[in-house]
Amino acid sequence: MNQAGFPLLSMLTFLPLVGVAIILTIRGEEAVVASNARWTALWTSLLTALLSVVLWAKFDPSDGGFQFVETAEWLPAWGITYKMGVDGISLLFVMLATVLTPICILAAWETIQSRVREFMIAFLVLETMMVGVFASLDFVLFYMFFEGVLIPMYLIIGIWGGPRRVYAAIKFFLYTLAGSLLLLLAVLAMWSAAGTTDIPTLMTHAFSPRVQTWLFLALFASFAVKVPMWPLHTWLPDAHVEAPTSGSVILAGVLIKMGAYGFLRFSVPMLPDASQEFAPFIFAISVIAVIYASLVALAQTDMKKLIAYSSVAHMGIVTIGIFTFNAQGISGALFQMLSHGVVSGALFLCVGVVYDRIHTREIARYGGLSDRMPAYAITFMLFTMASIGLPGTAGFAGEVLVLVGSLKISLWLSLLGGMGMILGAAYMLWLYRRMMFGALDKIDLKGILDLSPREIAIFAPLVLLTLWMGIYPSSFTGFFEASVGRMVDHHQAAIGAATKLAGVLR
Amino acid sequence: MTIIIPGTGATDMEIGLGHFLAVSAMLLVLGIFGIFLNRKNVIIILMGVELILLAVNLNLVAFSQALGDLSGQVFALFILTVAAAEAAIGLAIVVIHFRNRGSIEIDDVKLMKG
Amino acid sequence: MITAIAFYTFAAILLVSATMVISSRNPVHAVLFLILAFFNAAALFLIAGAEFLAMTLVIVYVGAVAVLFLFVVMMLDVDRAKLREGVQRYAPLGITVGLVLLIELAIVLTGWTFAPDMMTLRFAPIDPAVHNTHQLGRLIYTDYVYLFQTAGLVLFVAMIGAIVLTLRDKGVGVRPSRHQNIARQIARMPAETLAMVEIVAGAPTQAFLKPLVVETVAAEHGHDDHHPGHGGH
Amino acid sequence: MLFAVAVFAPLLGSVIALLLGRAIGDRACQAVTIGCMALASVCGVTAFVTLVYGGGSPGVVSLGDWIQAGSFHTQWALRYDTLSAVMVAMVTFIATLIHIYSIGYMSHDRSIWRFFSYLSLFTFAMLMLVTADNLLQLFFGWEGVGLASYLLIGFWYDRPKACAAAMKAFIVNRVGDLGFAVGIALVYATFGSIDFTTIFAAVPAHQGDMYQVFDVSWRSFEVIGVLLFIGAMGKSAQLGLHVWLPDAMEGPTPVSALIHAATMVTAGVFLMARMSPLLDFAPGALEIVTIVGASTALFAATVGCVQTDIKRIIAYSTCSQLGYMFIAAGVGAYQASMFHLLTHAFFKALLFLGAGSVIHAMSDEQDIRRMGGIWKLIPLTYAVMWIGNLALSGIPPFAGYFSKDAILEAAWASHAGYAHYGFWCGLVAAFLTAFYSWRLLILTFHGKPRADAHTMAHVHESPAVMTVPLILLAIGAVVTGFAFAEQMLGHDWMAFWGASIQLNPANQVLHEMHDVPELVALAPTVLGGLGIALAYLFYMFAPGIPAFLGTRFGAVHRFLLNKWYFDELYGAVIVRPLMGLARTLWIVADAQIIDGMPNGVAGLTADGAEQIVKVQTGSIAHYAFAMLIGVVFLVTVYLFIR
Repeated sequence: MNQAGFPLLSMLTFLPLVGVAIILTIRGEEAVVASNARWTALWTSLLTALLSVVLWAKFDPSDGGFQFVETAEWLPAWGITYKMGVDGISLLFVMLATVLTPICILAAWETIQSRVREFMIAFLVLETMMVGVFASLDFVLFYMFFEGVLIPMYLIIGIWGGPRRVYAAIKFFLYTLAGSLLLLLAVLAMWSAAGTTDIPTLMTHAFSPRVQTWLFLALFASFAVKVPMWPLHTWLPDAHVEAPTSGSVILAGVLIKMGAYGFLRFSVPMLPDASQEFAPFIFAISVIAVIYASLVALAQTDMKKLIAYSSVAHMGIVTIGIFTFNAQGISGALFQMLSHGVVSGALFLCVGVVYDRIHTREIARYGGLSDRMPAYAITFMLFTMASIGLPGTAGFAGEVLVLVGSLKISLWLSLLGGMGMILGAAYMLWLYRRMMFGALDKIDLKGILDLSPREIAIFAPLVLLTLWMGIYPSSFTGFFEASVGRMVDHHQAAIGAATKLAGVLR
Repeated sequence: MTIIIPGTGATDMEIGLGHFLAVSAMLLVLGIFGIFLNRKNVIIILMGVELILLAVNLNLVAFSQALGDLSGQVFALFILTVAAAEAAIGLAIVVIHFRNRGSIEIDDVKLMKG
Repeated sequence: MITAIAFYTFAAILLVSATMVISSRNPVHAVLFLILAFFNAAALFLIAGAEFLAMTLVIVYVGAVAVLFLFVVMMLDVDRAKLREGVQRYAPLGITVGLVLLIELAIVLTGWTFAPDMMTLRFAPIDPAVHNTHQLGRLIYTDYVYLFQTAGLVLFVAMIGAIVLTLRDKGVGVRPSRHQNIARQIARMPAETLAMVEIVAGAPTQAFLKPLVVETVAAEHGHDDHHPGHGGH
Repeated sequence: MLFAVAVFAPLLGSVIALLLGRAIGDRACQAVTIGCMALASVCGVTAFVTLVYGGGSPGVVSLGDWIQAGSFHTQWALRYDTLSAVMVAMVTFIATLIHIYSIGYMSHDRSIWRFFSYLSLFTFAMLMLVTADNLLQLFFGWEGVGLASYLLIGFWYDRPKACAAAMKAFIVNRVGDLGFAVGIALVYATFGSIDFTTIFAAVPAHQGDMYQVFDVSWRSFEVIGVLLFIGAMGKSAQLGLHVWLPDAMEGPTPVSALIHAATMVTAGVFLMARMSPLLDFAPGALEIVTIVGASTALFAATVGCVQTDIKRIIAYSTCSQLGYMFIAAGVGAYQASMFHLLTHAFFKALLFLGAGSVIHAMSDEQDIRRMGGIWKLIPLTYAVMWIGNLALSGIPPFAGYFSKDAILEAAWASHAGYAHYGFWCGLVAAFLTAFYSWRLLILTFHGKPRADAHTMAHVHESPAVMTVPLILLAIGAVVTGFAFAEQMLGHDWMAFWGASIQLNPANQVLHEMHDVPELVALAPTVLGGLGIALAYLFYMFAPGIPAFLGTRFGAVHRFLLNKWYFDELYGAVIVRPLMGLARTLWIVADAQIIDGMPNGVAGLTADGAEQIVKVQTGSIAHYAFAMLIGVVFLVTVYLFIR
């Protein structure tokens, strides 16, 4: 048994489904159903978050391996088991998912008025899937969760989204699915080569370099879409723009991290030679992503789209960090993902706040808000600065670590990747200026209200988290330090072995 | 009735597996004709389907006897069940179609047109 | 010899009546010929030694299915004049294909052999000592019991399906069929049903009872264009 | 510890004012922030005195872990040595005075709590910067200063120009910051650590390290030096990245004073001094530092001569003085650059606050062409402006004389060839500085009143909360020069600076500068005097000459007036093309090309499906027939092919 003494991860994964079951039994008037569904969803997600805190507290940061491992027979004839477990890399993503979900449910409290019950069900199912993705230690299990995420998210965008929701939802679905098909092929290929889909075993299995190349491309197709990397990114802005606020938050906060997590969990440790071989290619498109997406963000007139493109740029930094294969780069990438999860989620919530009041996302329709909404202005400023990567906020540590890691590869990678620092400041401040500064001369903005208590309750944990991650990031990096160290050592050893082998052959 | 393997000394007048199969083959073809030659009445099509299933049953029973294996009859029994269910549902559909459209002509049943 | 004569006779009648089924213009005739075909098929079953199946065929098909057909055909009152043009444009093509199929089947019939280990592959060998029905029953209720139950389920579903499909809910649209909603009955307040009306002397009589109208609450959030509004009940 | 109190008291004040500002009211906000600042300055000055005179020992105050990843490890820690103690004492002292001054200057503003909170935040960030024990914490303060300046420049956010200036300041600074950040990364790559102590100890061991850029191997130290200097250029507004500084005048005047005197722009110079143990081994980088610094000094002085906005003139003078400091750093006289930083802090704060007093008196008029004739009305302001300008122009015995002279002597004395470029530029700039200082003084205070009668009627001396800081600063502008000159630059500068400045043993510029020819030592003072005389001639006695020159050399005048067209150049070369590119990327590349492909495939599929769907006739007979053909086909396959 694991150190929790009970199947903690499985409970964590499937607890939201219990909430779903409860919500399904609710009957009665529509208003009553909606209210009960909201409360049930909130309590379920809070309970899950609480349980994840237990996980966090019992986790042993000094151990770089998998902890809380649970195994059950599933398809023994094919070497497929039901296996759950977390290491330092996945732990914090599990936390991110469980912490963001209650916040999203709170954010949807008043904005979602139709089919509340179904919305809450979709969200709880989504939580199960997200936690499952990060906690599964079997590739097939992972694949099921990875794909399962699509369904509730597709519904959330497609049913509760904006005017072009159907287009956005289908685009989101098709893009991801197309990549996933190749992922499935890769799973099968790995299974046939290694005879198992157990992730820790696969990590130590040495695939032949030729096979690695093909496997890498297949995995890349799936994860790059999810990240999303340039030029596969266009589904993201559409999905973000059309999704309801909570959907955007969870999409930016957790879903797109799954791609980068996939790189970290599968591509790099399982296919070290191919990763090394493709790293320059990844660097190239990541740098393009950073600069391209930042520039495009600069030209946006829609708030959500702007933040969506900023996500693309930030994820470009993440992919640079992952493929530097050194401790700083990978830690930086991980930290950047966590901080981006919090910060961009918070930024989407900020957009949601004014969208709920004025019902438009056109930046030009705003201006001078800080006059009427000082608390909102301060909150937004904090998250803007965190997005820019100001030291002392969440965004900084990740960015600087990636910068340090990438400098070991090349000065130009570091400089060009760092262009995001400048352009990021430009587009975020430009957004902030157009929304918050200037004279308040739009009539419908004159009576706009500042943050409500519910909104303050939403933002307070995010504000605290943002500052905490900025001032004391060690408390986060400490969790994945051992795992990252192990990963880097493993990678070096694998590369070393491959070059030695090549030397012998030559 | 004994097992008669073609070409192994079956007499002319003895009724063997081959006879049954011939009859069921013809029945099958007749059922098929029923389906697509009659284009006026859906009910006739249903009857054609019944004939086809009957042909299949005949085959199974014949084989069952020829091989001395009862499984064939068991399957025939199940096929009868399914055929009965199919007939019931099919007729129900015909009835409501007629009720809604006032016709059961096959050429009128084209709602599924792409 | 007797068997052969019987076989040929029944087979001939079967095929002829099958031909009549598909060719007769009057659907009633078609159904009657179908019944005839079933009878003859049952006879062939008997010749093949499947007594139980033969009886089932007669009971189920002749007794139930064919009668159902007859019932429907008569009930629907299909315009007979419309059933005339028998031959269609595709008939030649159809007949060609059918004949090809027949020829192919004939080829199959002449050229097949049993697998060499055929006798060992038998699942439930027929015991000549035991009666056919007895043997069949033993098999169905043991090895095939799940399938048998499933078959029952299929029939059950078919029954319900047929009923649901053809059930006519009278007055759809005019007055919804009234199901009891206990929660609503309990939650009903006097204010919803009773109105206090000032009685003015000399004024014309007014309606004292106001009908229970469950009004659709208009959506107050006009911005949600996907908002379907709160349903009635 | 006192030192930690000095650093964190402003943060406390800032947070209280920001979070509770509206609840507790403006008065309480002012009281809290100023109380905290006063406490900080008492602690800061005490810490400085204890260290330098009281025999205190330098050390590091460790506060906790910050970032950790593999071998990359940074801590929150305060470095307590002479360099940081001088800066802390100076910053807290001047910031306190500016806080007090702001009570009077900002008394009519709507959100006083916000202003004071930002001011304290600004100070805190600068204190974090100067007390940093590693480069990353320095970067924290660096960016914090950037944020606070952004907030303060854009304080009047309903003015579009202020917003634009704030954004410009932040983004231009960011360009430099990128260089700085990459420089930090390279320091880590070279030394395996970014702690100052570790780096400085390891400097000799890594002298020969090489780093590949453009397939050419460079000495790592040179690359680091250049990258760090790019950062310093941004923050200290050196030529190329100076464009934000004049625009930053959109902020309230106390902010300008704070930016120019105590916080922000001096950060770059401080960085040079802080990294002197490393930079001193990077002659190539120092050459760039000197050349850029000298060019900036000259450039800003020329532009300052023709500006008409009182604050902008002073702003350009800051730019120019920063150039001096970089010249000093470039020739290896880091002590001189720090000394000039210190004296400059006093007289520049004095000048800005004095200008603020003038603006306050003139009902928010900033154009010196619409001033004049007010010296009798505001005598105290007039007097302190005199002192400030004398100090700025390097007239003995005012503070500026000692520091500026030292810099020019060091430039002359240095062996490096490029140092003479620095010397000559500095000399010309000294002349121009004196000229534009008196141009400002004369146009502002003397001559006939050019403002309208209504304004003139309201001209009045500022209240005591504004004048007392002015007087204190004026005293500072007089005494800091001779009080510290010998200690900081004399032969036993080691006793003062301790281990905080460690030089290449080959660098003896501080000794050699005392042996320069008399003429060199006198030249700046003489030229300063000449500049003053010329200004009197032009603006007091023969006002026709400047107008004549302006029209005669119209092109030159316009060139200077438009600040050498830097803004226009950047607009045309960088900003507009980038915005155009951004729009093109979005509308063409993203929406049409990248999105066009999947949309095209989708369209193709839809069209194809529309054609194929015609196969579905809906006729049962057709389907049945298709099935039959399928059966026949299967049987055929089974019969003949198998």
